[in-house]
Amino acid sequence: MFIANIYITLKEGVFDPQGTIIKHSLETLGFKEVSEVRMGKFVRLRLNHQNKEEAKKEVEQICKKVLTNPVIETYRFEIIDSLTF
Amino acid sequence: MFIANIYITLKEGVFDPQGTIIKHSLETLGFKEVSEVRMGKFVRLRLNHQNKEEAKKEVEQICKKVLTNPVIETYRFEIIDSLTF
Amino acid sequence: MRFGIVTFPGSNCDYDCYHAIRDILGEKVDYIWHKEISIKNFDCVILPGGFSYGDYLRTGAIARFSPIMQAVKEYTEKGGLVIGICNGFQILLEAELLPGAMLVNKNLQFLCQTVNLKVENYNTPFTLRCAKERILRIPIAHKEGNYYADEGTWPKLKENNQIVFRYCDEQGEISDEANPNGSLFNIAGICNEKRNVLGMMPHPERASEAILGSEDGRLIFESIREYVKKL
Amino acid sequence: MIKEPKVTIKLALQHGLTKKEYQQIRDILRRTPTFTELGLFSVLWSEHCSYKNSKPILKMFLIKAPWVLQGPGENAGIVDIGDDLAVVMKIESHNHPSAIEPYQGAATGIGGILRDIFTMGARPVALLDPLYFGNLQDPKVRYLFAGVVSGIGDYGNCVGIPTIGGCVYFDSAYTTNPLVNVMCVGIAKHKMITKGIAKGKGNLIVAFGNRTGRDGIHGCTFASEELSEESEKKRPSVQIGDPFTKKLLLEASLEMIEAELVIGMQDMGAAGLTSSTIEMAGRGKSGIELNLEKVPLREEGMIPYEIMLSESQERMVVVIRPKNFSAVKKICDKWELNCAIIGKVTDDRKVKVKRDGKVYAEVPVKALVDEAPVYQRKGKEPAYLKEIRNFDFSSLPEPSNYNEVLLRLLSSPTIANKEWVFRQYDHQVRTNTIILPGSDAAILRIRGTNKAIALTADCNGRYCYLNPRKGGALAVCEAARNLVCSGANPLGITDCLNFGNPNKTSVIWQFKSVVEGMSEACRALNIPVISGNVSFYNESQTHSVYPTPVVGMVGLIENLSYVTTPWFKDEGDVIILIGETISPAPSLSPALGGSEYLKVIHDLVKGDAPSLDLKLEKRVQKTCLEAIQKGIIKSAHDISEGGLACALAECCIMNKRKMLGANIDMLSDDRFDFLLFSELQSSIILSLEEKHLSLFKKLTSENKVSYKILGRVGGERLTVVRSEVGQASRLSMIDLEVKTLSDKWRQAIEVLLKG
Ligand SMILES: Nc1ncnc2c1ncn2[C@@H]1O[C@H](COP(=O)(O)OP(=O)(O)O)[C@@H](O)[C@H]1O
Ligand SMILES: [Mg+2]
Repeated sequence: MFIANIYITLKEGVFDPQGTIIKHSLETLGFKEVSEVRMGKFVRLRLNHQNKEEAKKEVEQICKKVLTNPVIETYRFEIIDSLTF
Repeated sequence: MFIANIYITLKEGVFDPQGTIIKHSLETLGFKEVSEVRMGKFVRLRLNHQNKEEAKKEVEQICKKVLTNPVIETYRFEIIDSLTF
Repeated sequence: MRFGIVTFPGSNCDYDCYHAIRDILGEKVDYIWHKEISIKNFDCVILPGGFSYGDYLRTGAIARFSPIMQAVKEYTEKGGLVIGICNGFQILLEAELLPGAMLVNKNLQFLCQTVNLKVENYNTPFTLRCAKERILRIPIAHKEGNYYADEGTWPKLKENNQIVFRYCDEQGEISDEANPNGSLFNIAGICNEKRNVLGMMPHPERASEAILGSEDGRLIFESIREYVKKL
Repeated sequence: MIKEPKVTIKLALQHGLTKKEYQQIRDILRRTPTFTELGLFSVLWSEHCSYKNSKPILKMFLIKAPWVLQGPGENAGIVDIGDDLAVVMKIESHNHPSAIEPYQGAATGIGGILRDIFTMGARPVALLDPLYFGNLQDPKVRYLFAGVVSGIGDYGNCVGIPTIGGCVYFDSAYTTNPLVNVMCVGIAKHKMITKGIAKGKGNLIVAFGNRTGRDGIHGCTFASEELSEESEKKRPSVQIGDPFTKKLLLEASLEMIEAELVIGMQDMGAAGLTSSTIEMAGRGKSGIELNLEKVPLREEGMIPYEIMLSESQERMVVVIRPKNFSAVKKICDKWELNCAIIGKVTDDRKVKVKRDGKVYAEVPVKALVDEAPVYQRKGKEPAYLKEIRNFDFSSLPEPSNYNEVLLRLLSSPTIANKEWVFRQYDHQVRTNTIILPGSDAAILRIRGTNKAIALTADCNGRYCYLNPRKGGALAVCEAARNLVCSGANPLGITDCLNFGNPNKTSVIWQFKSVVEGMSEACRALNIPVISGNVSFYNESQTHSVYPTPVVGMVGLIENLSYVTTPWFKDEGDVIILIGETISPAPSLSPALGGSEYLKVIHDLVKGDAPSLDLKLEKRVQKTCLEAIQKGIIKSAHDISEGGLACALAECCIMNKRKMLGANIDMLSDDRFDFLLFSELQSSIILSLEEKHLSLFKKLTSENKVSYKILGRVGGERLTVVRSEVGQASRLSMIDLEVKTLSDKWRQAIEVLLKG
């Protein structure tokens, strides 16, 4: 049993409306040291695989095919050997 | 200069409708080994701080006050010494 | 002629399109359930607005895997007319039947309001009845209508005249103020190179009767009809 | 699996039951209840489910009329609108969840109210959202306001039901305890109308929709407690909205009803499986037996107590004949929903909860639903009233610049245009909305007929604070007036009574007085209450909200040609005020108490609520509607917050695409500010063509309603000049470009939100 932690972010160069607005509100709230904010997604999968390599391959597929849109997003992930989700 | 990577997830025990629907579609698409999906947010901050401890304190504040609602969400973050965002 | 309207789980405007076509345009129309695997005897297929699969992952991201989408793809390859409205547009982007992607509106808010549209290409099956220089008033209702295309893509859109509608002001001027959602070049609708697939964020079915405040949207359905009848 | 604790008096108290109530339970059962039974009693006897503090008082309402098909007591009320169609409606509060998680709290509120409508066989066609917040200067309030609005929008938009109306008030009384009420309206064919009833021995109880988890256990007892810091720490009492599953549930439910598979249907809302099944058995005078091992679960190790009390969202219960199960299952499969037989209907009028054969609860249904305690609480007039009402208006300084006062009032967020709110709501989906938000009432056409319905929700809490009885009546009158101005004949009310802690004598007194006032107005105008909701405990450590009885109302427009809007239409039209005559000496009968003028310009909440004569109100509404039906009225707008001046300004600027000025001339020997800014009730501004004036005058004299010609529509400015009795000179009091008025009014909320 594995856990996959997947981090999805907007590609560099793609304008991030959410990040921009959060940055602005942080500024208004006095958090002046933040110079940039980017928003992304964090997806966690619990996998029944026995084999880590296979798990990795499948997660790669899932990211490519389903979880991200390559026009605007990139991803990275890690597979953790873990029982607790 | 530091980068903060912040991971926000729904608290354990809070039902995640988004994750549930995505799990269901993964199943339909033949990804049968995925037994649970939880959706969360991934936020990246670029910080101008000189001091890592201070950066940490500020990010803690930002998470608590702005980025999450402790009623339904939890977070964890890491501070990385980095120049590239 | 006969229109087909695809119903995905979470489609909302299928009903509105159905009404506009049957009761206002006076043409035949059927719903097509998303699990169908073929498209037969339709002159035009509509992918309606709404929130297919709740838009829980990204807009349109899950709907593109519905069985019907393979059939839609084949249908367009054979030259069939497909129009994606709002969520339908988003699905067409995700299914790569149209280039580019949608980002969240620049102010992060859902926007329900009537916009002015400039028709940039009258030479499509969807716009041939629009009078030159006439500004269309049609409502939008979306949170993710901020159209994006990368540098490898948008020059081609321009070159091929694939930009069909742009947000403008009442005088037809294209400006940042007239851009409700931050969309690239104020884009509100585009078509494919072959001109048989249109995606648009505004809802023509909401502007097809005087009682609803505008009849400009009907021009789009009437264009389709005229095009099909001439075939 | 957790071990069931031993049932003791202490545990009963922890469940919110009183000593006496616990004893009553033991007497009913003639034994100590099991843990599961204690759970059942505690939720069904809670205020939320039993209305134990409010029931005797609510009896005052008018609930009957020939067109009422279903009054209070079901999931929603129903009125007949002819053509074999009915309007189904209900309102609910989601105040407490929204206070701690504005986005999800408000979103799940919409979810809950939608279920109440479609379980009755109606297709939801509209949502409304009456909202009350503190001052927007406060960043926490801005956070709550923005979160609530986007939560309501995202949920309603996703399900595809237009949100077409509501109201928003801002006052520091609501700072820590905002009010988030949500109302849903549906349309049903008569034969589709379905009740929440379980009957017919041997029929199946089927659950469909989401699986059951440990969500919101005790959520509904939580809703009946005051907010404290403690409540934030409890197990998440707010859930994540799931509008997509709601949409599937809606379609599946209506499909089952359409296919005539359903005997009774009920949503699992507060108190989940417990209240849904037991209330159904109560209405059907039957019994039920549940087999909990059949309930689809989401979490491991759940005990019967938890399964019975879970408030997991998006679950439905339906009672069907055994032979229909396969058809029901097929519909659930189509919509990709779980579906399971979880029990059956019996005839012993008991609820029996079993799991794998073992009995966990066995209680007479009657004990749970009919024998819940009822309290006749004694109220006492609160002390603040005397002090606050005793106010001498003539001590107020008269403003030197009326233009400035008017602009400040138009930018008060309570008066300002609410487009920032409603543009975040899809108000056009289903293409029935023919008058969009931004009018006195929103209007939906009824397909297949030449009719329409008009909808509104109103309540000025400040009036109710100053004079609960009059305030209650005023809320009903204002809602009705908004409908009448739109060309509709009011048919029914759904009300949401938002109050403080009912254990306080002052709150009970306010509650009783408000209901009295509302009932008087209902009777005077003959508009029945068909459904509603009571929300107590709207207070925090420091203060309680204004008593706020929100009135949601539906009216029927018999003919599409009657549809009327508030904004001026054409140059040269005559502007008329009917109703409450503006006395040349308004300080004698001021309607200034509780006004925005007093609050915004003088920073005071004082005086009595505006005066109200129900007989006059009735005659004014009748005159207005008759004139509209005769086809002589171009625009109609009632006076509300901000008084005559603001109402006139709104008539000039509400139509963004065609703003028109007006020239007003008024006679007055008294304080002109009182005249312009008094919130006169029973007053409507009409505009019409001069040629119709004589017919109009005839109508007013037939109805014994006085009127006053105020001036004419035209130009690009709103001007108000004052003339004095016997004097030739005239003084310009207000002279502003409509563009200036419009900018202030349209931009105010956005400006405030920028902080
Ligand atoms: N929360 C809201 N949601 C949707 N529409 C709203 C909301 N608040 C106000 N509106 C709309 O704005 C318009 C003006 O509201 P309001 O000032 O309350 O009018 P009135 O004084 O006539 O009751 C109405 O059409 C109303 O439905
Ligand atoms: Mg009004």
